[in-house]
Amino acid sequence: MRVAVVGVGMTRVGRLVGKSIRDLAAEAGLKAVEEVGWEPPEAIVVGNMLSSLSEQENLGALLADYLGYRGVPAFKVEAACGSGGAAIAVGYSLVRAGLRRVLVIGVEKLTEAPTPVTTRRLAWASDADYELVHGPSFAGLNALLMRHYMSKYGVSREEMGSWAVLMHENGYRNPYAHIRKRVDLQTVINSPVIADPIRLFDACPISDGAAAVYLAAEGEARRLSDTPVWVEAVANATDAVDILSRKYLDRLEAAIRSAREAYKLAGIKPKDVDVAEVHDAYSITGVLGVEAMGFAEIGRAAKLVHEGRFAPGDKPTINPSGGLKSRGHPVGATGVYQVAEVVMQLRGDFPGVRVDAEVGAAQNVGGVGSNVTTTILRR
Amino acid sequence: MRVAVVGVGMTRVGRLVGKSIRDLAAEAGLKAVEEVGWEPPEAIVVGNMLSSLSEQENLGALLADYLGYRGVPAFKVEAACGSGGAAIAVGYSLVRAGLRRVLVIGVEKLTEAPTPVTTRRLAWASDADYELVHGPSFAGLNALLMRHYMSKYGVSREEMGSWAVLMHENGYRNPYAHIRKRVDLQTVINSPVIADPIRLFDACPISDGAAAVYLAAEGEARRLSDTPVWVEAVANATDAVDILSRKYLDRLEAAIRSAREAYKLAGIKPKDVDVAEVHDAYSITGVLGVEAMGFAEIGRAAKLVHEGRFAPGDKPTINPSGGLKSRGHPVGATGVYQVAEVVMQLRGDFPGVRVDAEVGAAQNVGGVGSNVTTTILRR
Amino acid sequence: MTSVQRLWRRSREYLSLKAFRCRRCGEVIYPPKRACPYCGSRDLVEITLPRKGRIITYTVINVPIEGFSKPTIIAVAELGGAKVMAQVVEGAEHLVEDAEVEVVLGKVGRTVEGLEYYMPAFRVVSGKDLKEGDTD
Amino acid sequence: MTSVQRLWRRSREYLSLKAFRCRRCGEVIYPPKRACPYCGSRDLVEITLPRKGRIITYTVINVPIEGFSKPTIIAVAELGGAKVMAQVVEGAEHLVEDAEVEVVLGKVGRTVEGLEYYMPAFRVVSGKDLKEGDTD
Ligand SMILES: [Zn+2]
Ligand SMILES: [Zn+2]
Repeated sequence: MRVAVVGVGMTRVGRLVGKSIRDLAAEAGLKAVEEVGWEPPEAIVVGNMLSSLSEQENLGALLADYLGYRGVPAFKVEAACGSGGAAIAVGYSLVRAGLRRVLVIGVEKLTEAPTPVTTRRLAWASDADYELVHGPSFAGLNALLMRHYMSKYGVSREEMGSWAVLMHENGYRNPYAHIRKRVDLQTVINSPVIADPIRLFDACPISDGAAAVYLAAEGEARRLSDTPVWVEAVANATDAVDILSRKYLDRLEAAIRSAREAYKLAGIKPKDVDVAEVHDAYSITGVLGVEAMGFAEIGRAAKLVHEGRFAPGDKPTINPSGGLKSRGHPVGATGVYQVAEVVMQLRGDFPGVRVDAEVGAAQNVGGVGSNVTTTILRR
Repeated sequence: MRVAVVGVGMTRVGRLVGKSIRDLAAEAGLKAVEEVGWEPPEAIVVGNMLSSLSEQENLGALLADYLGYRGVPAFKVEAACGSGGAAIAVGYSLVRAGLRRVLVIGVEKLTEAPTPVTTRRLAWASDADYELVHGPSFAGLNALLMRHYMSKYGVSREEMGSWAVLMHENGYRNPYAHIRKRVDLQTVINSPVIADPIRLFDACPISDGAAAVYLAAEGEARRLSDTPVWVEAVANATDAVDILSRKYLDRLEAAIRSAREAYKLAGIKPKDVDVAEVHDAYSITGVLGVEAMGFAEIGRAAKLVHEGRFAPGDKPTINPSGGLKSRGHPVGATGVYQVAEVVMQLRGDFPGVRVDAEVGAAQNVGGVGSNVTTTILRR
Repeated sequence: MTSVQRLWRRSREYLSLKAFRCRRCGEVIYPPKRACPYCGSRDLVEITLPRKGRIITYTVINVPIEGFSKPTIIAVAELGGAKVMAQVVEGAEHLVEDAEVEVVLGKVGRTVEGLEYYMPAFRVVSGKDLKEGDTD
Repeated sequence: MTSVQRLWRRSREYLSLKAFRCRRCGEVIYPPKRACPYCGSRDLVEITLPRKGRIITYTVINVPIEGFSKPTIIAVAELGGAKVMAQVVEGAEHLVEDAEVEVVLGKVGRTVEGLEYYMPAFRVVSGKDLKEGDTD
C-alpha cells in the first residue's frame, strides 16, 4: 500500500501573539485540505508537545471540530520535539492500516508564557528524575554534547558557527521563516553565551507555528492530486531520554537507527538524497543530524559545512528552509514543517531556496536525540 | 488481518505515593510482556494525559528504555481521559499496518500535585477559551449534564445513586480497585455536594495507576498465547470539546457514533455483548455511556440500574471491575484498564466479579464525551 | 492558569458575545468554529448574541479549581439560539432552570499573574421567588 | 516544578548514588533501569557509585529555567563507570574537562512550594590551575 502526501499547509513561524493554538492549527490544516479540493479527512492526527502552555489538552477532538470535521477519529501524538514526526508516523500507519485520507497537523504555541516557564517546560523532554531535577535547560543539555564533540574531534568555534551562517542564508529567502536575516560568522561566534559553548546563534528561537500534511492511500492520492509526493518510508526510533546511560555522547544513536531503517525501507542510500531537512535545534544537533543521516562521517559535518558543503546546488542540499535555526522551531509542529517543506521541494513550489530534487528526506528529533523520525519522500 | 490481545498487566489503582510514573508503567508493562514469555515488542504506545504533573513528557522513549526496549519506536497518545482508548486504537492500527507485536501502556500519576492543581489540569480536557476561562471544574461540566438529564427524563436522586451502589458492590471484589468498600444508597445520596447535583459518591476518585495490553498479529498471537482474545473492532470518534455547540446535552454523540461503528465492524448488536466496561467518571457519564452503547434507551439507564439491571448475572454485566467509580480513574490509563479487564473476563482469570462471557466491550470516554473509543473483544 | 495574553487575544469577541450564523443551514454557531458543525458549510457570517436569555442548566461548585473561589456557580444559558457558559455573579439565590438571565461583566477568577479578571457573566433577573421585573 | 514528593520518593537513591550492575554483561547502569540497556538482561544487582570521578563535559547556563538561578553550572562526570549529572557547587573556577570532582550535597534549586532543596552536587578538587591535593 503506497501512501502519498497530497496537500500541505503552514503558517508563518514566529512570535504570533494574536493567534491561539487553534487559530494556528486551523490556518495550516485548512490550507492542506484546500489543496485537495476540500475533501474531508477520515481521521486527524495532531503532533504537539506543550499545549499545556495553553491549558488545552484534548487537541484532537478540539481541532477536528474547530476545522469543521466534528466526529472523525482524532487524537494527539507526543514525542517531545519529535512530536510532529511521530504524528506523521502514526498518520502513515493509519493509511497503511486501511484509511484513505488522514490529515496530520503539527502545532505549537510556545510564546504563551514567560521564557523561564517555557524553557522549563521544554526541559520536560529530558529525564525529570535524573536530569531536570539538577536544573539543566534544554540548551544546557545540548551544550554538554557540543563541548564533548568539539573537544573530541577538534572542531573549532568557527566551524560550528558556519552552521548558523548557512541556515540564515537559506532562511532569509523563506517567507515562512521566523528569523529572516543573514548573519556573518563573526556575529555568530560573538553572540551572547546561553549555555556555554552554545551561543545565541547556535540556538533556534522560541516559536509559534503550525504545519499540516494531508496523507492519502494510492488510489485516492491520484484522484486528489496531480502532484502526489510518495512517502517511501517513515521510520521512528528511540534512545534513552537521559543522555547519561548512552554509550556515546558524540552521536545520536536513535537518529542513526531511524535513518538506516528509513533508507532500508525506501531502498536507497544517503547519496541518493537530493534535499534534506535535518533537525538543528542547536548547531550541534544539526551537525549530529547530518552525520546520522550518513551525509558526513562522525566528527566531520561541521568541517564540511565550513568548507561550503550542503549549500544550495550541493547534493544533498540541507535545510533550504533555513532549518530550525532560521525557519524556527515550533516544537511539535517542526517535524510536520520539515515534511511539508520537502514535499514542496519535490513538487517544485517551495517559495524560498529551491532545489531540483527527486528524492527528499526529513529528520525530526525529539529530546536530546531520544525520539527520532526519518521520512523519505519521492516525486 | 486479525489482531489479538496476548498479554495484560495492571497495577493496583490508588494514591500510590511511593511510585513514580515510570515505576507504575513498568509494573504494568512488564507484567504484560511476562505473559508472552518476555517476547520483546516492536513498538510501544503510551496512553497518558497529564504527565505534565510529573514534569515528564517524552514518555514513549522514556518507557521504552526504562522497561528494557531501548530503540524501539515509541510515543505518547493523548485524548484527555480517553487517552488509553486512543492509544489502543493506535496500537491496533500499527499491527494492522504490519507490525507483529505492539505493547500499549496506559499510565497516569495524578496525586503528584495538590488537588486544586490536579482538578484544574483535568479541566484542560475542556475548551480553555470558552469553558475553562469561566472556572468550571470537570465535575462541574458533568454536573451541567446531570441536572439537565435528570430534569428532562424525570430521573430521581435515588435512581442516579444506584449507579454508585452497583459499582462499589462490584469493585469491592476487585483486588486492583482504588476504593474497595460497599456503600448503600443513603450514603451515596447524602454524601457531600462537589458540584451540585454531583455528590462525592457520584464521582470517581483521583487515582494513580497503569495498565498494559500486548497486541499481536494473528500468527504471532497463536505462537505467543494459548488464550488469545481477539480484537474484533476498535472505533474512535469525536465530538465538540465544548458542550455548548452540541445539539443535545442529554446524550454523548461521540459515544453513540463510536459504539455504532464498533458494532458494525464487529458484526454484532448490543444484545450480543456479555460483559462491558463503560466509562463512569461520574454517575451521569456511566448512565449516558450505557445508553450510548445501546444497552438502554436514552433516559432509561439509571432507572434500569435502580431496578437491578446490569448486575452480575445479567446480560450485559456492566463494570464488573467496579468501574471508574470504584476501581478508580487514572485518567490516561483507564481505557487500557478497561480492555485488560474485559480480556481477563474472556480468558476467565479476572480476580474479582467474574462473568461467563464470549463477547466483551470497553468504552473509554475523553473530555465530556468529546473523544470516545469503543473496543469489541471476543474469546 | 489563564494568561493575560489569552484574555487580551479574545477580549473583543468575549465582550461582544461573538458567534456565527451559517448561511446555508441558518444555525447559530457558538463557540465560533471555522465551519458549521451541523451542515459543514464554511459560509458563515459573524453575529452578536443578545444579552438576555434563559438558563438551560447550572451547577454550584464547592470544590473549585485553581484560580477560582468557592462556590463557583456556572450556568449554561440559551442566548438567541446559542448555548453560552458563564458564571452567575448576581441573583444566584434565584437560580433555577428556565430562569431569565442577562449578561453583565463579572469578576470571575485570577490569571497566572495573580490578577483578577472580568468576563461576561450572568445576572438572574427572573427565577425562583422572583417575578420578571422584580429587580432594578 | 519539582515537588517535595518527587524528591522524597527518590531521596535514598539520590543520596546513595544508587545504580545497577548487569550480571550478564557487567556494565554499570545509571540512571537505574528495569533491564540492561546494553544486553537486555533483567538480572541486575544494585550498587553504590563511588563519590569521586572525572568531568566528561560541562556547561555554564546563563539563561536558567524556572526554579534555578544564574548561572546554573551543570556537569557530567564519570563515577565508577557511570555518567552522572549534577550541579557544580564548589570550585567552578577550576572546571575543565577531565577535572577531578567529588560528590557533595549542594543547594541546587527550588521546589514548586518555593523551598530550596539539596541534591548530590560536584566539588572540583583538581582541574584548571589546581593540582591534585590543592584543596583541603
Ligand atoms: Zn450549517
Ligand atoms: Zn547487560
